[in-house]
Amino acid sequence: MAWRDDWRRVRAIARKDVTTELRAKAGFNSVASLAVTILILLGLALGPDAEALRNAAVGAVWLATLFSGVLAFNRSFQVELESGALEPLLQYPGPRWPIFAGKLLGNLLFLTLMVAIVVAAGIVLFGIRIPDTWPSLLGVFALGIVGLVVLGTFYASMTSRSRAREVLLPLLLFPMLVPVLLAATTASKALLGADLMHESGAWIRLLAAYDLVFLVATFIAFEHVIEA
Amino acid sequence: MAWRDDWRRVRAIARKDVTTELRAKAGFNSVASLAVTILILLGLALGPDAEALRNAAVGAVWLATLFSGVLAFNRSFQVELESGALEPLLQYPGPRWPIFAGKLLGNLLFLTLMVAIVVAAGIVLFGIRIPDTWPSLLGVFALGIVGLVVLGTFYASMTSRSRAREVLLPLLLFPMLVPVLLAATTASKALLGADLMHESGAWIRLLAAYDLVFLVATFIAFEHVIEA
Amino acid sequence: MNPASERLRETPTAPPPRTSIWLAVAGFGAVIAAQVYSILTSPAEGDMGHLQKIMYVHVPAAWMTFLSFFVVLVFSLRYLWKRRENDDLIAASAAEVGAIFNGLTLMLGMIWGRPAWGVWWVWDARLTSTLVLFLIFAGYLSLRALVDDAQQRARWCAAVGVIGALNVPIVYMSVKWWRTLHQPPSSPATLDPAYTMGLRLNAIALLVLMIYFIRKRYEIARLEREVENMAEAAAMGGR
Amino acid sequence: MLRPQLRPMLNGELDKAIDLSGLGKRFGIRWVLRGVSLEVGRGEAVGLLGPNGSGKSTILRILGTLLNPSAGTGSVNGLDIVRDASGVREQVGYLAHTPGLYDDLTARENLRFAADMLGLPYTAVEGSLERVGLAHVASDRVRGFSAGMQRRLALARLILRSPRVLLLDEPYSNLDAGGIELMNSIILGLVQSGGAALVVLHELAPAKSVLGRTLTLAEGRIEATS
Amino acid sequence: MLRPQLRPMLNGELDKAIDLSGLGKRFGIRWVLRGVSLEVGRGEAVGLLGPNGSGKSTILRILGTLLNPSAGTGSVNGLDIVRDASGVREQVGYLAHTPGLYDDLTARENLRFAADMLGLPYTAVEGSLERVGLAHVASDRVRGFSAGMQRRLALARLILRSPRVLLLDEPYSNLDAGGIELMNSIILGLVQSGGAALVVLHELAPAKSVLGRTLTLAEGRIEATS
Ligand code: HEM
Ligand SMILES: Nc1ncnc2c1ncn2[C@@H]1O[C@H](COP(=O)(O)OP(=O)(O)OP(=O)(O)O)[C@@H](O)[C@H]1O
Ligand SMILES: Nc1ncnc2c1ncn2[C@@H]1O[C@H](COP(=O)(O)OP(=O)(O)OP(=O)(O)O)[C@@H](O)[C@H]1O
Ligand SMILES: [Mg+2]
Ligand SMILES: [Mg+2]
Repeated sequence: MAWRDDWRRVRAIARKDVTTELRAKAGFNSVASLAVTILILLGLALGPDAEALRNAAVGAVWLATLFSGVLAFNRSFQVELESGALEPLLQYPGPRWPIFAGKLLGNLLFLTLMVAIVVAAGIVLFGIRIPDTWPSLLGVFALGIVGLVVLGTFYASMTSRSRAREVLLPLLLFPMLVPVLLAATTASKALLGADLMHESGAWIRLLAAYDLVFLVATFIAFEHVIEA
Repeated sequence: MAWRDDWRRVRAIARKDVTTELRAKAGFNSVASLAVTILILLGLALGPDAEALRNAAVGAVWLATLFSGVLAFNRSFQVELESGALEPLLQYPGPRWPIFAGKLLGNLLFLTLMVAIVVAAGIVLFGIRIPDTWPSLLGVFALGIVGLVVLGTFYASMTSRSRAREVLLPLLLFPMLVPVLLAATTASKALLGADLMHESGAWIRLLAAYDLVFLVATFIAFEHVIEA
Repeated sequence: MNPASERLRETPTAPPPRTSIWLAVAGFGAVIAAQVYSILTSPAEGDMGHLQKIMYVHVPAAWMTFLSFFVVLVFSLRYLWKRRENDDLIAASAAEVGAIFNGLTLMLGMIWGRPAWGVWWVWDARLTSTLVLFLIFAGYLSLRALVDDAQQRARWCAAVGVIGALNVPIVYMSVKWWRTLHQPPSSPATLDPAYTMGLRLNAIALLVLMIYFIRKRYEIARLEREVENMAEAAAMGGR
Repeated sequence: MLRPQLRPMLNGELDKAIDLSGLGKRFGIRWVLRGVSLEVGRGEAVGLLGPNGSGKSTILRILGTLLNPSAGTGSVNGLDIVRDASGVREQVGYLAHTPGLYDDLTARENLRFAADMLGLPYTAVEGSLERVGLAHVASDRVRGFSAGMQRRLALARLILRSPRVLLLDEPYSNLDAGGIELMNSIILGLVQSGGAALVVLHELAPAKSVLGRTLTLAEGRIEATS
Repeated sequence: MLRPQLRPMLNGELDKAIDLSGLGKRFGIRWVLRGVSLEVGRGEAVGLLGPNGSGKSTILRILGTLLNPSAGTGSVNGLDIVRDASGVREQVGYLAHTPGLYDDLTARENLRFAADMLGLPYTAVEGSLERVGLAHVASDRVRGFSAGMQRRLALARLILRSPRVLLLDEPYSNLDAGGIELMNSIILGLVQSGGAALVVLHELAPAKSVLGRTLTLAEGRIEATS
């Protein structure tokens, strides 16, 4: 019963966030095309010769995801703050974790779509060719996204309340995501190089552990963080 | 006389922006350290082998500047919009160009400092060694910064008033800055390679032209853009 | 401050243009005809075989892209000068159409590139600058989508349109140098005279089509405004 | 931190809707509230006046569990505002200076969201939209709403679930005559059903008919009482 | 879309401080103002009432050159609000719902910035800080100010340079008794010196002493006049 109420809250928040993202026209489309733009900038900055680019490709894809993902996270809480809607949100009785869960869900949807687009663009622009090991590649991306979203949403819940959110969030988040970035890029490279499974296997296990740890940690920590 | 008034306005706005940046806890320090963080992320994502890194170094420096610069531009107008301070600003009698000039000046100071830090970090992290041609290298950076700030400030004056500024600004700005990025990176590379002057000379001329064109264009356009 | 502000609130009194169906017929007809002609006449090209026939859309599409963005520039300037809403609407229509041709160029180019070069994409000057151009006007369009107030949207987009257009040649030059400073660009082979005639015909056909698209889009925009003007009549009438 | 004389007396508290004793609040080193003690009984609506910056909003925010007191204690219907914060939240409805709505959602969607969070049926939504007279713009985005319309919508959200204790911060501002009447009827309805209200305001006129007594805050303490 | 009868008559207009004729404003396709015509003479303070969402603020924002009218014309001291926008800006002082201050600057810095923008000496700043009774917090950041303190500071900025025409949007909200007196004295002072004021408000009581007449807005037109 109580569980059903909480689940309803989770859905309500996720739905609200998605709705506003779609309404505010600069929602998904813009963030996605920004991601692609960043990808291209990386391509331009890393010089024209194809060899260097192919090596940089995976890193570029992840960086583009990271940089534009940050915006998405901030937006998801900005909605609350724009007209002081966070205070009423905190005024609702009942536990606070559904708020976090709802935001998490919304961002997860958002980012998964975005990554799909970025990867497609990366394949075309950097001439990546898809290896036979693509299923485990999918796994890597899934794990990477989860790690990204969990920490991103959590930190956004704090930073978005400070004025300089767009600066503060990446500042806190990026260092925390170093493991994700390293694991994701290295594993992806290994898989793209059609490498031996066990090579990327270690990285994948690392990613999984990372996700698990921080999923639990953030859910616990959120109750304290969100308090006024 | 009138000129002195306008110049006073310009100074007032620049001073206000700098003051608030220094007061706001996540002001300059954060943006600067974010720039460094991004530089490090680029280093990590572009793989461990030193050779690739040294080639990517210059590009990384400029990308870091670009990505964190965007935040600075938005902030400079965000200040106006928090608590609707833009309307009173537009209510003041007299021409509007001092507003733009003031913002420009403030951002110029801000970014110059930041680039200095980023470059220092880049030298350390990527083991760039300073060539004898460093004076013209300085020139390249100066021109690059101007181009960046002029367009950044101009677009921010619009985007910051729309919803989703943090997405819209880079979306509009980055494609426009492609020439700056290419010219700055390639020229810097050329100079670092202790290349023949005339090689980077063409790029420097391009940058200068770019800056001039858009400085004039934005000053003219601003009057139209800022109107309510 | 703003020139001719008095007209600033003026909404067009002339009835919106009726784009005749014949223009559409002419456009599509011409395209089909030109295609048929050029496909029949052009010899199978050496290393690319009949694949090369993509060119008959790809290249004219590219040209139309440039043309329509030139239209955006002209009418944006004119809006800033005269502040007539029509100019803004035309610029917007041209931008949309241009973006579509731009996308078409990219698509066809990539489809062509795969077999021709073995890759979807090379960072060649022409390709890259086309892509950047696309991004610039994608930005222009998303700005349009984002601003609610009609006059603000018009002014902002006019400014962005002009400044964006100013940038196009600079972008092209910079990307060109960027390439040539390293290795000779793997840009598409310049034309064998055998193809020029077909190319010209297709260019003309697409030109007609482009004009039709822009006019149609403009007509729709104007009709939307008409609705609002009727609402005004209703609102202000009862006095 | 608590000085002895500020400790709460926990007995015979249950007939009080709001009970603050020796409440203190500081921002930085500045003490804004210096020992505020006030009681609001069940079935009572009390006005809270005081010059600008005297700390009225701060008191409401503390009662609404949005701020923690720096000293002293308070309770709502016998629940401690610090220890049982979540319990208190069930009881109080806090109307702030700012409406706190989602601009990109319509009026209806805003209330439905509230209903979701409160576990109420959507049918309640239409009712309170009617009540505050926004039914005709129910499916317009809030972004375009005028000052008063936004206040009304915030009010509608407030009365969705019926809180036992209302904390109203200048509830009449931006409201037209009709809005004022509405507000008063809501307050009256609550007090008649044994609830309580603490109303911050500057201009007594609109609230004459509903307020039992008024307290005046000055120098961070309750000065006059009428 | 100007229809003939909506064109302004530019003769004998100079004794009018504010003159709106057939003013229309739409948001999207919704017409909020449908031909508002009103005049405020020199040395006159006029109240503007009307239900929530009737368009009062919109009128003030158009007069303050923050919005462009969709139809009709208006002038302030004979200057067209569209053609001579910058001239109008010299004349009017607009006090909005929101104070529009820089939170990270102190009260004094906020006013000094205004002085810079207006080309006034800093000495004027201290004077108006005194006047609105914020001298004692002059060097505190605005962020911590209470609702009423912020309104007072906005007021101080408004009277820095003495505008000939005041556009006040619910100027009394958040103000305590002292603040209301202050506001009234400012309006009176202006009116007596031949200036003019258009005051949007819901509750007439505080403004009784200063308003000559009041207009009532409804369905986007001026309905009653008293
Ligand atoms: C995404 C990939 C491509 C893009 C964005 C692209 C873009 C363009 C553009 C903008 C033009 C017009 C240039 C001008 O007339 O100044 C052009 C012309 C042309 N393109 Fe492409 N192109 C692409 C791929 C290709 C490929 C793969 C081929 C064939 C191998 C090709 C063959 C040509 C030819 C033959 C011309 C006419 C050249 C001339 O007029 O001198 N393009 N392309
Ligand atoms: N930016 C906007 N976009 C869309 N609609 C708007 C906008 N601003 C105002 N409106 C609409 O115009 C109408 C009048 O708004 P306005 O703020 O002038 O009302 P008001 O008379 O000031 O009401 P209140 O007394 O509540 O302040 C409202 O119905 C509002 O929905
Ligand atoms: N977040 C804060 N940081 C610092 N000081 C604050 C903060 N919030 C309030 N204050 C200070 O506390 C005092 C009381 O503020 P409060 O908003 O409670 O006053 P108020 O009685 O509501 O005044 P008003 O009638 O103008 O709303 C003010 O002097 C204000 O400067
Ligand atoms: Mg208050
Ligand atoms: Mg209003």
